[in-house]
Amino acid sequence: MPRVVVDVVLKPEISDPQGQAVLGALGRLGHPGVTSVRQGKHFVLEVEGTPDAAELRQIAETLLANPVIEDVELHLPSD
Amino acid sequence: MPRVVVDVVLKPEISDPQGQAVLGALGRLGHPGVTSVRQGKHFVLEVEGTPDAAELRQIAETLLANPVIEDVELHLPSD
Amino acid sequence: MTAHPTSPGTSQVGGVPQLDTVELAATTADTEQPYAELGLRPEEYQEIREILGRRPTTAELAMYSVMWSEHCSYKSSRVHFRHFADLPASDALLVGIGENAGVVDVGDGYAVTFKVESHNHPSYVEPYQGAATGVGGIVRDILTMGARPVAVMDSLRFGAADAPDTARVLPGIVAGVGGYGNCLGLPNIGGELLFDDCYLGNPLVNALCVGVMRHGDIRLAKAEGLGNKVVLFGARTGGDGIGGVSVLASETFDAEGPAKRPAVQVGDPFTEKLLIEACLEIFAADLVTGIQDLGGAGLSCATSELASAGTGGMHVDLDTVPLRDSTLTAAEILMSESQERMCAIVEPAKVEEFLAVCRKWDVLATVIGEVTDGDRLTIDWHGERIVDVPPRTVAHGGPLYHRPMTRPADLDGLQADAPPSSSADLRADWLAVVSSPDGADKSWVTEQYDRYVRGNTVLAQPEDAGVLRIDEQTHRGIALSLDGNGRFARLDPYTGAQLNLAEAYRNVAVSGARPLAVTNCMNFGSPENPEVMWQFAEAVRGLADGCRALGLPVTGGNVSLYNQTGDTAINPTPVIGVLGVLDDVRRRVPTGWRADGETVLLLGE
Amino acid sequence: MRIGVITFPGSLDDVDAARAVRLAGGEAVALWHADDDLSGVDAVVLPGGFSYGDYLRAGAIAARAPLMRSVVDRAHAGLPVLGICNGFQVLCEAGLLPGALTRNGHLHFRNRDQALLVERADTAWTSAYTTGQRIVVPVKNGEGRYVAAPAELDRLEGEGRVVVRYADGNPNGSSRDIAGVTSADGRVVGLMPHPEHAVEDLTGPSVDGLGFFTSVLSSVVTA
Ligand SMILES: Nc1ncnc2c1ncn2[C@@H]1O[C@H](COP(=O)(O)OP(=O)(O)O)[C@@H](O)[C@H]1O
Repeated sequence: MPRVVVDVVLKPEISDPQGQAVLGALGRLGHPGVTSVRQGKHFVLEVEGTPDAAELRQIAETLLANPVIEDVELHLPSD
Repeated sequence: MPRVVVDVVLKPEISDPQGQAVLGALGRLGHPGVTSVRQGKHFVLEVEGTPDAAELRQIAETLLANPVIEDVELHLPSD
Repeated sequence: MTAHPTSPGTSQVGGVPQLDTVELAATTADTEQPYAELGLRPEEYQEIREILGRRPTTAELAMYSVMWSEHCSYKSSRVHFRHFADLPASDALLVGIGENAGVVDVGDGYAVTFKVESHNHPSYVEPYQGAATGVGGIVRDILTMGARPVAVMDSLRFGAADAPDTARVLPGIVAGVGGYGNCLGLPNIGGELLFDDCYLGNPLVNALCVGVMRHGDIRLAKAEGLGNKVVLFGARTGGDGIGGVSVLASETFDAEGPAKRPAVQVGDPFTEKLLIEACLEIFAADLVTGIQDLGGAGLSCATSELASAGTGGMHVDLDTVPLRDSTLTAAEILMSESQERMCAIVEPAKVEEFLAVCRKWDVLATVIGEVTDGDRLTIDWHGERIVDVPPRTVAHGGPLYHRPMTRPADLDGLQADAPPSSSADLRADWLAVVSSPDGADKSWVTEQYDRYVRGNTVLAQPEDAGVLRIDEQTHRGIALSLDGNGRFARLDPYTGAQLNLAEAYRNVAVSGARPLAVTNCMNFGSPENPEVMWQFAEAVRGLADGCRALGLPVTGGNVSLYNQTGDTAINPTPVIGVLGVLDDVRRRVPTGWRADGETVLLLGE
Repeated sequence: MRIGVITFPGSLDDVDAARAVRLAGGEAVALWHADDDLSGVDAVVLPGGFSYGDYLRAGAIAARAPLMRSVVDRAHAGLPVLGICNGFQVLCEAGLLPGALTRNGHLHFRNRDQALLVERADTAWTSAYTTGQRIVVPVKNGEGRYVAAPAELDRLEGEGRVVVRYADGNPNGSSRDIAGVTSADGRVVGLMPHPEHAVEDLTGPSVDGLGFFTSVLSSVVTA
């Protein structure tokens, strides 16, 4: 069954307290080489038949992400 | 600066109420073609210099994910 | 070839971008400025030019415009507050209206500060974050007074319970109130949840916080002491909530410039929890002479208010402000409403100790300026002076409107509404009342709130008032209730406000507490509509007269205007909070029957 | 009897846990996450709250705090350790207790007074109860759903490692109604419900929670 992956990330200008907390922990745990962490969501969808790109884009942009603060990256099976 | 992406997904045997809730909403909104949704986390790390694959794997597997319930996919810049 | 976008706050002189400095402003009187887009009227812009004796710089214009906005200056509502100021003095009032929150003496050397504030519009745009940052903002107001925040309450109003948009905003707002308050470790001890069509496009989110301190711990927002340092601490400054000033950007950014800044702020309750603990340690070690939180209007507000309340002037070096986004311009940094930030005035000898406390709690702290002699607020950026203003004119010199008022034309008709004429009508009315979601079980909401944290919650949901223990040895306690009824106020705002006050007062009294003081949040439509302005004035007058009759001071509050969908205003909604004290909290009285065979008495007429 | 209560950045119920220790007759000792040493305490409580905002995963970042290394070492040597709510999450993340705590099945934070059945009355923290005793204490969490692989759950139940189970309804969808578990030696206990919020008539739904804190006092004496 075709798998579609959608990554939802905070818009760059929106603050990301979760990523900040992970970055802080990495510093304390001795990984100073990591200079930035942003945390988003990762959805794996299984779709029946041939995925309809337009429909999936709409799902990603309006349901999986909050367009006020988040951006979406859609990975269709053909990608 | 090199970017490293880490996707964290629940192990298949662990139930995922968030994914279930999304799936339910998709059904109600008229997208019956989507038959399964799993929700995970998506991290974008920026790393100074050349990323050390072993160190990043360790970060991903021991901090970013909880191996008791989660699996990890690491995408190094060369991937 | 891509042109470099010109930053806002710069102007083109002979093709070379040039920072809009005080010096430049003095020699370029004719430069056109987007004051109207920033919400300033021509006469207000003219007044700024007269105050400064020149045109404002871009940064100054941004500061004045946001500080003179309705939200920050209360320019439409302020004239009506004299009703509160005219109330007889109360012995219990330690700090009255004008500071971040009023402070009340509750006995045994304890002081309590409490206030309710709205976050209506942001909660409609982004329900979770809007509600969350509403809680965060009111908690910082309480903290700023020197108190440990000890509990929150929330008063919520939505459109019809079965309307689709209610299904969008309600769960997010409830989760946001809970998510932020729970993570801060503040018990939620009560609130309201009401539904009415008039709130469909404009839900109300009013959050209350209460804090406790010893009398000697009260802090004020003022910058005193020549040479004392100005310390900014908490979160980094980003491009949050500067939607209004983005016109400054659009004016100079070309199509390839950065996107319009978001108007949405994201809350970080964890950082706020650290701020609370760091501040309380800083207060305990007596390390600050003045303190202010950064809320609406961010640094513009904090610097101008601190300087204006102090005796001297203030200088700030804007390049030292820690940024989350390095592309921010000076005006944007001054306007940013990034959450979880505070500004303190610290004696030079105590700065190191102050910074050490912040380090212990992982709170970023930076010296950004100092208290100067003279009476100017000056701000430098990239080595140039971009702001040089009398701070009082920014913080308190805003315009004062006497808006026209008229009694709503439909009021006689509404008030004349006849009683039900038949038993069938009565039956229908009765069914409507008993099946209203307003009367439904609220536990779906209240179960999402932590009521137990800190271990001092004596009464909470579903009681009529929240009751807290404030001293484990003496058993002293306080009670709070938050009530509002927009339908009464729509029918008669004067009496409606008094009914709300009376309800909150009764709820506190029946818990066994002695009512001491009042806070309020006035949620109304557009002040430019004379009928709304009349409703507002009547509600304020009604509340003040009610407080006079009950012998209570109004210690502070908040006004939220422009609550409307299109031209249709919400019902006028005064939300009233009453605080009471229990000398022995073990003698509180819960609601409801407790045991078989008890006698039922009806009091009153 | 000195019982340490660890404060992490974002701990909230540390004041409550310390109060419960005092009401039980112990001395509460405040411990700070960034220190290395346990100040010679006789037992440790990891309190509830949102350490590091519960960002990443509840308890994940706190489990890597410097003081946790000492807690893990001493726990292996028999030091009684109690993790309440966020503290339980920290203990699972630190590997002292099996399983993991995940987002509640209904996806909401839920706070209510919860009935529990005590299944093990012989751990360091539950000896004041009797096996099968029913108690009521508050529960309040957003990520309290206990999960583990089915085989692991079978093993835990087989070894009698379930200390308390939800009764009259499961508040978060935890596997097999598990509310709390113990280490093999019965010295480390973690549970999602909050016994420290049920220690006074004035503020709690009951005083049923006090037993956790009186238990450890006697277990330390007899140890
Ligand atoms: N938004 C809310 N936040 C916190 N508590 C609430 C909220 N809404 C209602 N409550 C609480 O739920 C209980 C029942 O509310 P309500 O039905 O309005 O009571 P009443 O009709 O007695 O005024 C009260 O204790 C009230 O404080």
